[in-house]
Amino acid sequence: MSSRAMAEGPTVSAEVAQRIAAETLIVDVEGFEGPLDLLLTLARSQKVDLRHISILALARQYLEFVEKARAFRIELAADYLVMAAWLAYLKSRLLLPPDPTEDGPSGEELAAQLAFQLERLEAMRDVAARLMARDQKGRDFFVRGVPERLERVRKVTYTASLMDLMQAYARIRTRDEFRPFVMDRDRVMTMEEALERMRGLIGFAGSWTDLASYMPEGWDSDPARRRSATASHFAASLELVKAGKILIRQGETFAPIEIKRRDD
Amino acid sequence: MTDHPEDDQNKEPPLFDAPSLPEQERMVEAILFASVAPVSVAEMNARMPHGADGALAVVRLRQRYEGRGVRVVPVGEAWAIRTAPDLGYLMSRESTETRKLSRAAIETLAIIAYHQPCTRAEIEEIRGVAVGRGTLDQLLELEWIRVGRRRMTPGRPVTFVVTQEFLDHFGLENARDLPGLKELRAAGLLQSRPLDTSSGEGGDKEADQSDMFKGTDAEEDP
Amino acid sequence: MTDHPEDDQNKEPPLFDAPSLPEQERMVEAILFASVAPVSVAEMNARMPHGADGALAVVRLRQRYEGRGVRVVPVGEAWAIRTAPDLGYLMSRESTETRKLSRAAIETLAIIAYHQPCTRAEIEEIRGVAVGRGTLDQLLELEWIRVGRRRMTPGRPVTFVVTQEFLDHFGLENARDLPGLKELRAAGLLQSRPLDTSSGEGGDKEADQSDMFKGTDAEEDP
Repeated sequence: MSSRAMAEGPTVSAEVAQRIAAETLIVDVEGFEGPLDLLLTLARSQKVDLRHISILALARQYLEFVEKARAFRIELAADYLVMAAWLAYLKSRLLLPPDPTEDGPSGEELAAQLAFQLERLEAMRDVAARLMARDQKGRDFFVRGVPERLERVRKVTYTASLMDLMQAYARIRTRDEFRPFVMDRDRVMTMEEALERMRGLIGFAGSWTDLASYMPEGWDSDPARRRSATASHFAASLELVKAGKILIRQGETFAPIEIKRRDD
Repeated sequence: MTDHPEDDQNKEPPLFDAPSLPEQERMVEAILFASVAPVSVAEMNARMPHGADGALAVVRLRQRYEGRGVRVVPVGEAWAIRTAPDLGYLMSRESTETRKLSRAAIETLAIIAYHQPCTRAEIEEIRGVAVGRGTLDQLLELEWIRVGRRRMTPGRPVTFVVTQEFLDHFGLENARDLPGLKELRAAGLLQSRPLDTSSGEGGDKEADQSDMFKGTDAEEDP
Repeated sequence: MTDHPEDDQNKEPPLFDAPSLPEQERMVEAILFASVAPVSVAEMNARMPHGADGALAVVRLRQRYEGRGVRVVPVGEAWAIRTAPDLGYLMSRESTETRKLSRAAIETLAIIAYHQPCTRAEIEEIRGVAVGRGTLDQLLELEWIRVGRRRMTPGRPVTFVVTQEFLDHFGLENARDLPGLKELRAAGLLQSRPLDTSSGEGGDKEADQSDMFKGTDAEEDP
């Protein structure tokens, strides 16, 4: 209610002061941080406590400012124009008798909210200045010039659970069961071994003899051992043929393979 | 006050006994002198022998340094040694050239400090203008603000809060010591709406005021 | 000059008068604290107000710090504040980190637990790879294994057995409580069986395992 009463009469001198202020403001419109900042500056020109400010007068000041800016062909950012439109609306709400059919906040409530925003902005500016005026680190007070390095000594302890232990054991034993890639030495006779044996025996083979008779003792009962020994002895025979030491023959498919010393 | 605080029968404490209090004071003194950053009581205790009480020792140490050229100051939950501000003029060669903060940055910092936790939208509402990304970046880079929890409102916006570095830089014991905070709160200026003077609910106002923006963010409270 | 350094009225000495000696001490204290390098008396005097005597002030300051957590020490021609030597240990912080035992170590430990007493060669035979000295050292250090009796075989190799500490850690009453392969398989720890046609031998293998190596080491049995 006070805002409407105050809206009626700024004194002439105050009005002149406002105009002068507004004109100087126009010059550095760039310096304003948005419409609220501009409004706060205009409000200060009313030279009253922000709590008692005339929002109606402030709206008028702002709209005049925008008009002048236009007259001076100063480009105003969109939010300044939005604020102008809103203030024009607020002005009408404040001047016209309230419309009982209309919902929402009254003109007075809107004005109070705007006054609050201005007051809050000013309060923030004020405390920001007080904050920056405090003693500051590196300017008024100082930290230790030669701090000592804090050494981090890391101690490591190890842990494992029973599950880890059992899983590890299971892993090792499982690996054992996967034997196919491991050569089982006692079931394998290499070609070198067979060759070594045959070199010693070949001197006695003056006539054709079944290769099978050259199998070492004990290697014919176990099928796996027999297969390995047969293969290695056959390969060794081929080596000896290649070296010109023996002759080799097979009567027909699956017939016994026979070897004989080569006498030159 | 003796100059030889450790000269007493407690100099050789039994095994696993906490060191004597004067000895603990010496330890805290050494720890704080050695560090640029404030040291928390928990950190002191972790570094001192078992059974030492950093919280008590540091308070005693603070008293010892009252009126001296350096001071023991609380910074949030931690403690630091800083030179007495009245001697700042002696330290001209130590002073670091601080970048001049823009008006926008200073205001944004103040708004975050007084309204924290505070979203970008709230900063913009108070200043009536968009907050440039660079402004927040600058404050984040100075480590004066950091990102706090997200607000539980649509869009889950991040909030900003001030840091220990902020408190340290401005010589504040904690965020409640901000200049004029009480007055602003009493005047209802930390709320998002003006005080409803017609409702006569004066008693509730104080409670409401401390909760600016919090109404939408109940889970922020511990 | 006054004996009460903390008296406020003395902090503002009359123009051109030298500050009081306690005040000079404060100044030197702040300068030494904040300086990144030792400060010479000449430099102190250059930085302090006219008429101050850094040489005297620093000696007084040094006395004040005697027996404290930090000391004022001469460094060549200059002065500095340093941590008291007996408190150097506060400048390091121990942190313990718990790590999982390496695969090699846990496998070695498992073999010893299941086959103890067990020589290094036997561990290597079971694991199929060489056992690093470090792995055994680590287990010895953890006190989970210890050296048992020497095996009565050529070379008299040492054996390893698990300790009470091991049993405590793994919550076992004795090593024989460890589940056998059958149980491990039942528990799904041995899922991936090879497509072995000779699975009939599986039963025998397990029986063998519990007695593995025992034959050569009868004297270990009670």
